[in-house]
Amino acid sequence: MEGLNRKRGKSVKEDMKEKIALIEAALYVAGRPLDLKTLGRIIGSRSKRKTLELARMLMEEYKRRGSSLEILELEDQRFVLQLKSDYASKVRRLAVRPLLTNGPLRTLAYIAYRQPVSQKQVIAARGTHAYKHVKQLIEMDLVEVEKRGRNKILRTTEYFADYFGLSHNPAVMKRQIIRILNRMAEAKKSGK
Amino acid sequence: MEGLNRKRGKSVKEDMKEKIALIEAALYVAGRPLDLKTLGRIIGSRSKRKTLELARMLMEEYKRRGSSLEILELEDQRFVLQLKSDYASKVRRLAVRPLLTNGPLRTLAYIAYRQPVSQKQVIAARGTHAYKHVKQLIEMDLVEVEKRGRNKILRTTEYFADYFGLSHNPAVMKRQIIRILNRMAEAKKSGK
Amino acid sequence: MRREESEKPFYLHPPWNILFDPRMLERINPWKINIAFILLSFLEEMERRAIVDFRASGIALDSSATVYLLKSKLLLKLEEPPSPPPREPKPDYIPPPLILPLRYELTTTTIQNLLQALEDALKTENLLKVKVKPQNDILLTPQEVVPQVSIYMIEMEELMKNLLRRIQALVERGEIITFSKLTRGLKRLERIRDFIVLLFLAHRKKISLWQREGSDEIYITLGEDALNGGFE
Repeated sequence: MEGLNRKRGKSVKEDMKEKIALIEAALYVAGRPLDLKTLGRIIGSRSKRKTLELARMLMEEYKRRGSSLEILELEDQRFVLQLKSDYASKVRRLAVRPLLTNGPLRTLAYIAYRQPVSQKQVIAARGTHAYKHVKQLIEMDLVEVEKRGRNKILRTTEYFADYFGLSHNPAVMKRQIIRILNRMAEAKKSGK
Repeated sequence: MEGLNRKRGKSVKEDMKEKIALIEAALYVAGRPLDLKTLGRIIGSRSKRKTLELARMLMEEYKRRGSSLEILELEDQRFVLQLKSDYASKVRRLAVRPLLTNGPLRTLAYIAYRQPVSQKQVIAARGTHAYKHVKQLIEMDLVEVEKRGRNKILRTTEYFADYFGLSHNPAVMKRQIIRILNRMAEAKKSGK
Repeated sequence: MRREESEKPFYLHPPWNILFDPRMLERINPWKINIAFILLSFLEEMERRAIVDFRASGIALDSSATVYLLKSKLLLKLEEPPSPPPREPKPDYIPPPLILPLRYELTTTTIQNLLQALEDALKTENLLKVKVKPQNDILLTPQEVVPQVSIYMIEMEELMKNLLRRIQALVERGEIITFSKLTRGLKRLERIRDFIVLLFLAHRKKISLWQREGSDEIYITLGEDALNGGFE
């Protein structure tokens, strides 16, 4: 009887470990935030509470390890696996997908900061080369455009929000992004 | 004195941990096998022996963790971080984005099949829009270019072979491609 | 020159000259002119030199009044409600570049996708038949471009035979044979090849080539050899 119990106990623990590994596999492959429903489907569980618990255990494990990777829980209980930003500059050039260079990233930051913002204002602030940046950002689904008469209004997309783990609520998202940008600007100032 | 030693000991250990994390970051971002030279450059070490040692330590750590990810050492002392094959089938469907869109993929296939092939011939066969494709393929490290006088000779890279699980030997790779192609043609014939 | 300058009345030198040059007065910000100092020193200088010039004093007075007038106009302006601060010149804040987090993402492209793309690429290239013997089209090395001489001649014999047959067929229909007619519908490279073959045929006296003056057209007639029994 005792032996059986021990055996059963072990198998529960292993089952849990297995499910945590599956969540890790899912996050690794997806490269984007996944919600509890999707993760639950992968581990064959309908209980959101259970899935959440396991995902959080994986997140804690990553924290303990001191890995260069991190798992984040976004505000709507979605999880994402990504490289810690401290490491980005050192390994960026190894990434295969053509990444955005500084110019388009600045234009993106400007749009995120001022959104909703007219394309005209973006060009005025960033110069005519920003036309190309805007096109590129739209192609990458980071920015979307809305036509209002003869004006083009630009804002960031939900995909963009996911990328940064931000809220889908535009007002909240804008506050979050302004906070991030201010932090980055300060880090830059104090860093030099 | 003892305190100093302990302090120094700790900092050496931390430095090592930091370098191991950097190797992990590099392998994660690259998503393909990296050689010791590349890894050495990332951790700022010219000693291949040292880099090898650290990469192997990382590999061991992954083994211990029982993660769904594994680090493999390939024959030629290249290292790769990848999903364990047991997990691949269960989470593959979460992958949604193709490596390339149709146009560039066709140009890549054509180069792989005809390589080594002059850029001129690629353009003649694929149209002038293929200039853009070739540029993208080079940026993504799928194709490399060699200048011979005024000609540009294109061939696929080792990363290309790794991505599609093909041999690094061009002649073998070509035979593999033709074999798979014939198999596909037969399957099509018998299937209809 | 120096003498001339020294002969100029003192008040035409700085700092007093400002009162005697209306154009200068227009250009200078009135607030920068210390009239009390200028007038006082002007009077002192006149006293010192013991020359009293009423005309100059009048002008100085007039100019000082103008400066006062300008100053009061500016003061009056300030009494009006202050205008809003200029909006434009303040440069727009440009935040630092937004660095995207790095995430690996498994892509969906498989070797089957690649090969399907290859089939499509070859179809559009219209070279699908090459599929069987791809090595023919691999980057041409010099050896492949210029076959060894013997192979080259065997091929040439074959080409000559074929072309001569085409010419004979046209002759039998009683047509005048021209190079453009012979090569109608052919690609440029094929036409060049046919032209070279024609030269070989002419060299062997199978055909004759001639041109009319002022025309680019090449006329072809069968040579005696060809009429008497073809190529063999």
